[in-house]
Amino acid sequence: GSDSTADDGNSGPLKIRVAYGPGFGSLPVVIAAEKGYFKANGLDVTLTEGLDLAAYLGALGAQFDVVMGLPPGILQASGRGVALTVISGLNRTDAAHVNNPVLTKDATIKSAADLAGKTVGVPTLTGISADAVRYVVRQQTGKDVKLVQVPPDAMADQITAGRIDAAVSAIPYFTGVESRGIRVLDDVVIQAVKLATGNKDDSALLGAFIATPSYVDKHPEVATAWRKSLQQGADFIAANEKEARAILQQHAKLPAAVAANAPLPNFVATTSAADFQPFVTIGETIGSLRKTPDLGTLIHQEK
Amino acid sequence: MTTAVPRRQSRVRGAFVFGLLPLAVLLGCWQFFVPADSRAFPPPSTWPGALAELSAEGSLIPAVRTTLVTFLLALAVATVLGTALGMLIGSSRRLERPLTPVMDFFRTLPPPAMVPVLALLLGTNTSMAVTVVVLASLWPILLNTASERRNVPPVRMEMARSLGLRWSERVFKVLLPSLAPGIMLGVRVAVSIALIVTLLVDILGTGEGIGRELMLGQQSFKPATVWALLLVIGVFGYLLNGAVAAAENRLMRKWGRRR
Amino acid sequence: MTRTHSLPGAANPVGVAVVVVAIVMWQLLVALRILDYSFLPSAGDVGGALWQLARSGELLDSVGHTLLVTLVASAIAIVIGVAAGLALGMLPLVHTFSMASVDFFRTLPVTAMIPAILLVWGPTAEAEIIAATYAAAWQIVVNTTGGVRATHPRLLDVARTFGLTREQTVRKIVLPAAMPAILVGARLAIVSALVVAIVAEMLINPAGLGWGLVQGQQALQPGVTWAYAVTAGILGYLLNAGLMWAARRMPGGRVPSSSGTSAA
Amino acid sequence: MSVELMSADGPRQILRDVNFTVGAGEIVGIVGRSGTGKTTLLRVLGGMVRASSGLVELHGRADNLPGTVVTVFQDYGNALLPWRSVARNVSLGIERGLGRAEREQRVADVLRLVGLEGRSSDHPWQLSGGMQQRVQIARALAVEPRVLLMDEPFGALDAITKATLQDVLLRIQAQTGATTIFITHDIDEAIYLSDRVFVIAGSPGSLIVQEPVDLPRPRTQLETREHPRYLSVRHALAEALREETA
Amino acid sequence: MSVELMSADGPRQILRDVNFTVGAGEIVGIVGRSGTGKTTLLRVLGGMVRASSGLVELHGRADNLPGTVVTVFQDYGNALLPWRSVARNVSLGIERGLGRAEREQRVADVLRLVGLEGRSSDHPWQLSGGMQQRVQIARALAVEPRVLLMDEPFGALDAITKATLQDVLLRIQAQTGATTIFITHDIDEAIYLSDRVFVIAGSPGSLIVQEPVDLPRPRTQLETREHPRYLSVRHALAEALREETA
Ligand SMILES: Nc1ncnc2c1ncn2[C@@H]1O[C@H](COP(=O)(O)OP(=O)(O)OP(=O)(O)O)[C@@H](O)[C@H]1O
Ligand SMILES: Nc1ncnc2c1ncn2[C@@H]1O[C@H](COP(=O)(O)OP(=O)(O)OP(=O)(O)O)[C@@H](O)[C@H]1O
Ligand SMILES: [Mg+2]
Ligand SMILES: [Mg+2]
Repeated sequence: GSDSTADDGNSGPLKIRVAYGPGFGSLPVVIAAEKGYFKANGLDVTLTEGLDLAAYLGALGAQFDVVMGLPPGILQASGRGVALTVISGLNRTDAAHVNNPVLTKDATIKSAADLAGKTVGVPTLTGISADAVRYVVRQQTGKDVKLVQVPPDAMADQITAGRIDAAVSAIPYFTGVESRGIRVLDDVVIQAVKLATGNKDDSALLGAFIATPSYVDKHPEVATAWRKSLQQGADFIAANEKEARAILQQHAKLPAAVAANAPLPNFVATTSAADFQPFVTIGETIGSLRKTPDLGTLIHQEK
Repeated sequence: MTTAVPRRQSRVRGAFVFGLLPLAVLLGCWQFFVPADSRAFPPPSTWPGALAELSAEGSLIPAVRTTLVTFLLALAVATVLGTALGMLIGSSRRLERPLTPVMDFFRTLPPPAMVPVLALLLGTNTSMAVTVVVLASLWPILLNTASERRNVPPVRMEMARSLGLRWSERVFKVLLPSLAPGIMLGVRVAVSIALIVTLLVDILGTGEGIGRELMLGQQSFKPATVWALLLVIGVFGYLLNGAVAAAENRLMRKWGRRR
Repeated sequence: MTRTHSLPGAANPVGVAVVVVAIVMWQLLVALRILDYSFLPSAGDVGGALWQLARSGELLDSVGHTLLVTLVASAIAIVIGVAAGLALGMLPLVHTFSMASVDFFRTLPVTAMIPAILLVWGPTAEAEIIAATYAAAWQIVVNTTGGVRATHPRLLDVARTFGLTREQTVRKIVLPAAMPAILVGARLAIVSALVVAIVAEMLINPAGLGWGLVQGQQALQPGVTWAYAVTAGILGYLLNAGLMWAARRMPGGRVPSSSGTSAA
Repeated sequence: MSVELMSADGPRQILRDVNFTVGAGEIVGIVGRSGTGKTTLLRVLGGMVRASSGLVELHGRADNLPGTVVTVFQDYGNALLPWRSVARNVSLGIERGLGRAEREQRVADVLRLVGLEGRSSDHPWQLSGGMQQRVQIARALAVEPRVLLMDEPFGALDAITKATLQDVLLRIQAQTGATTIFITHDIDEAIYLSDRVFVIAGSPGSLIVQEPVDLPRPRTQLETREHPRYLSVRHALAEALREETA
Repeated sequence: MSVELMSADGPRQILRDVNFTVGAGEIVGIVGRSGTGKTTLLRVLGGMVRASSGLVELHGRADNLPGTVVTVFQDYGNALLPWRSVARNVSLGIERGLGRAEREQRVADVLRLVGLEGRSSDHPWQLSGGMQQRVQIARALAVEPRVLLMDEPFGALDAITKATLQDVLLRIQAQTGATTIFITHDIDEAIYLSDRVFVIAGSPGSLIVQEPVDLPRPRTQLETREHPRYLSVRHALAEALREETA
């Protein structure tokens, strides 16, 4: 594919179409666009923001060149034979960067394991949080948990109204819920990853970007440039948190208090097969992953 | 309109089967012209397998049951409520004018936006699901009934009053049968809306039922499952509408309205 | 007894009063903490958010986008739907060989097809229009078919005796006779188009009211979310009123107020 | 009493200062040109239209007991229920109160009276115009009303059926003593049946003549019409109707 | 020609072996008891019902040119378009071909003929029964048909309006030479208007009498009815109708 690079390479930056989900997690993308990192790295990026990541993944290679994905979804798609390559990571959760805590008012619930038999709200029925809760409960109690889809912003209300026993929240929706008498428990995804790796790992990849292998073959520079841009974005956030938060506030139209105080995830643009291994274990255990993809070829290797 | 009665009957039955011709043609073209490894449009021959897989997991039957219960309950409530309200609104300008803006407003609230609110107020249970579905599928029945009500010849109601029929008799013996064609039309439209919204509530609200399987299929990249489920839903809609259409046909024949 | 049927949409003080009462009730329920949810803001908060959005011009942009999509989709749906409904209602052969398929296709949830639509048309306004048109057209098809088939046989005798051509019969007899049913279909269709456009905006094409709703959610600003939802409702009402207004002004297409005869 | 209805250009007065009293058991025929307000008058009497001034009293009461005043409508096409068979259309007014057997008997009886005994399971749209009108008459007779209002009841019938039904009406009325008010365009019919004939004329319509018909009862189609008083009443009515036109 | 229609219990023969020829410009009145198939016959002639055996030819052709054969229906209540004003109902058949001014002129003319000149902007449900029927007649006259079929056209009208419209019909027919076939329950009307009177009788109905009425034209309400031939025709027809009952 070096000939095709020559095509576009001479005539300015490469046009790529990217789709991603909105929110705190994708801040580096916003920053990279805002600060011109994409352009500086030779990419002319058209961004599409939207909720249905699965639909975006389905349109990969047709309507989009690069899309955001969450590890369980990426593994499932790959296992189903969708040709894809992970070209970058995005954000991570760890003890210092709690992303998906369990919220509850129920005094009997002390940890995720106590959710057995309870009704638990999750942002989407197939996402990371759903898989994690189900896995933790299954591993620790052998029982099941009833999951219902609740928009994250309505979780606190649903708990208060007694409609659900607990919920798995996400940044920034658990900011300030303590004032309403809701307890914020541990991050259930970290817990699941710990269980899945026998406590070897206590941090998890939350988001990544993928492209089709043929696209990466044709434009080998894209993966590198994309990763570099995101890393620059992450670095900028680390160095200029205030400004980054201001940009986020501007972009997502957040109230000042939320933008200033909500915790930020840990942004890391690189990733490896090891990041996906816990999710393979989780997926296989709870039955959401039927065919295990080849992790060796899943991650883009720079040639 | 003369000797058509026996033919009419067979026409109805014929329509029930032959009416699937366009669908069959579409599926045939799909099977033969879309590449077998298409990611978004897997050929129909792969669908039964996907369905069998789902059924083997034991999730198909309970899902169908959940969806059916919500759907049928909601459709029944919507029919009764829509008919009653439509009758009121259609018979009185004094009621119609003040209610129209509110109704048009609520009609437009997208069900996905209603689900969280009603989940808050009612909980994520069947009654919430039924409420959402009723709120979405009520309108065709209500509007069609109201429109039909305005078209009932005044002589007919005067006749009923003149014969000394009681209020309940006037409603059940004269008014309701007069409105039946409109109600039927409304139900036919409502059936599909109710089914679609039931699936939506499966996803957003109760997290059970065919809607959930559909979304799981979609999010875990099993397009064959998705299309197979759509086929199941479509067939269900087709059977249900066939039943409504048969009832409607019988009715219209009695009315002497069918050509 | 007057049977002149003036349609809603004209100045309607009572209707407005009911809306005002509803808003006041809402405000009271929240103020008295009977409804005490952060997710359910008070009418005042929503009004404030609405005002903010209006001032910044965001509201106008969103409304403009969604309105355009809805109008285009509704117009296409009405044209296609009425034509198909006439064919299904008047031609027994067409009815026999496709009504069951119509019943099949119109039960398919658009939301499930949105990914497929995205794949073909991309995250664009066209994709939204396609989805909205798909959802809206069926309602008109079914209502038109029903209305046409319920036309009183004597009216068709009249058409025949005056030697009206097929086209004239449709235009002068069948369409006006079915008009009440078609109008109901159109009212349902416009709302469907609007709702599906909003859902498509939430899922695949970030623009318009749907995306505004999502952003409100993402931004922990229920006021904004509700401001967009309320705007959607108002838009629905106005679209309806506009439709009825247009129907009354259609050339030669006075909405029949009574299919029956004189009470005289 | 006066009546106004809405028309394209504002309210239009239909009836002006129509005042009369009908005795219990009396038969009154109303004649008058097309559009003078005869149907409207009957609608006021039947409680279907409110008079803009004045009131209607039945036995000194302003409200009707259900089933006591029954109307046979001019527009039979819309007054029958298309989804009910002939028999079930006729039984509509007597389904409450009456036992099943008695009801079926009564339906069979009135259908025989109007000559439709063989058609009880047909639907209205399978009947000829005249038959539909007869179904309507049978339905009214079935409830045995105290006051019977009829709008051109025999207009759609041939001479023989008409004569038969006229005599049926007279016989039943003599049995039940029902007060009967009917509209007709046939002066002969009006005289043959009535105790008094009213002429409505003008626009807005007013009651210009209340002609007593003091012919002996029981009446017969042949003898009554040859009675000298018959001819003089006929003359007076024809005069009144003609004058109005001139 | 014979006709069968479906009833509750299988096909029922309505008309049997009805055969006749009507000359161009002729006026034929059809009389007969209620339910003998007169309306059905007219529907066959108007092409609304297909005969189960036999055929209808117009000037030697089996298919009608549009607008040449026009029917006035018995149930005026269902035959008028409720969403159109009186004037627009009347113009229904002449909206093609005719210029706007000429059309409006013609509508005004026929409305004047039937005495409804002031009601052109009203809607059908604002009219009395007789007025609605007149609108239907005006609508048929407006197209100036070559064959005019009328089902009890003057049944809902009072004597004076009826006489007026009868003369209007005769005058127009004389001008246009339209072949006219009408159903009536009024023997006098049948004779006064027709060149021949048909009697349909029995069940299934058959054509039992075709009585020529060789009265001179133009006819007038007073003179014609005193003509000796008038009385003899009337006698013959009354006989035929009575016999059938016996
Ligand atoms: N609903 C209505 N709205 C307005 N005007 C009406 C209405 N009903 C009747 N009219 C008018 O009232 C007048 C009297 O009508 P009505 O039906 O009482 O006449 P009628 O004497 O019964 O005539 P006919 O013998 O032709 O039936 C007519 O001019 C008619 O147009
Ligand atoms: N659509 C139909 N289906 C079945 N039978 C019918 C239908 N229309 C009419 N008939 C029957 O055909 C016979 C003749 O009806 P038709 O209407 O021709 O009578 P008619 O001579 O016009 O009577 P009238 O003077 O009462 O109007 C009747 O017995 C009637 O019940
Ligand atoms: Mg009248
Ligand atoms: Mg007839």
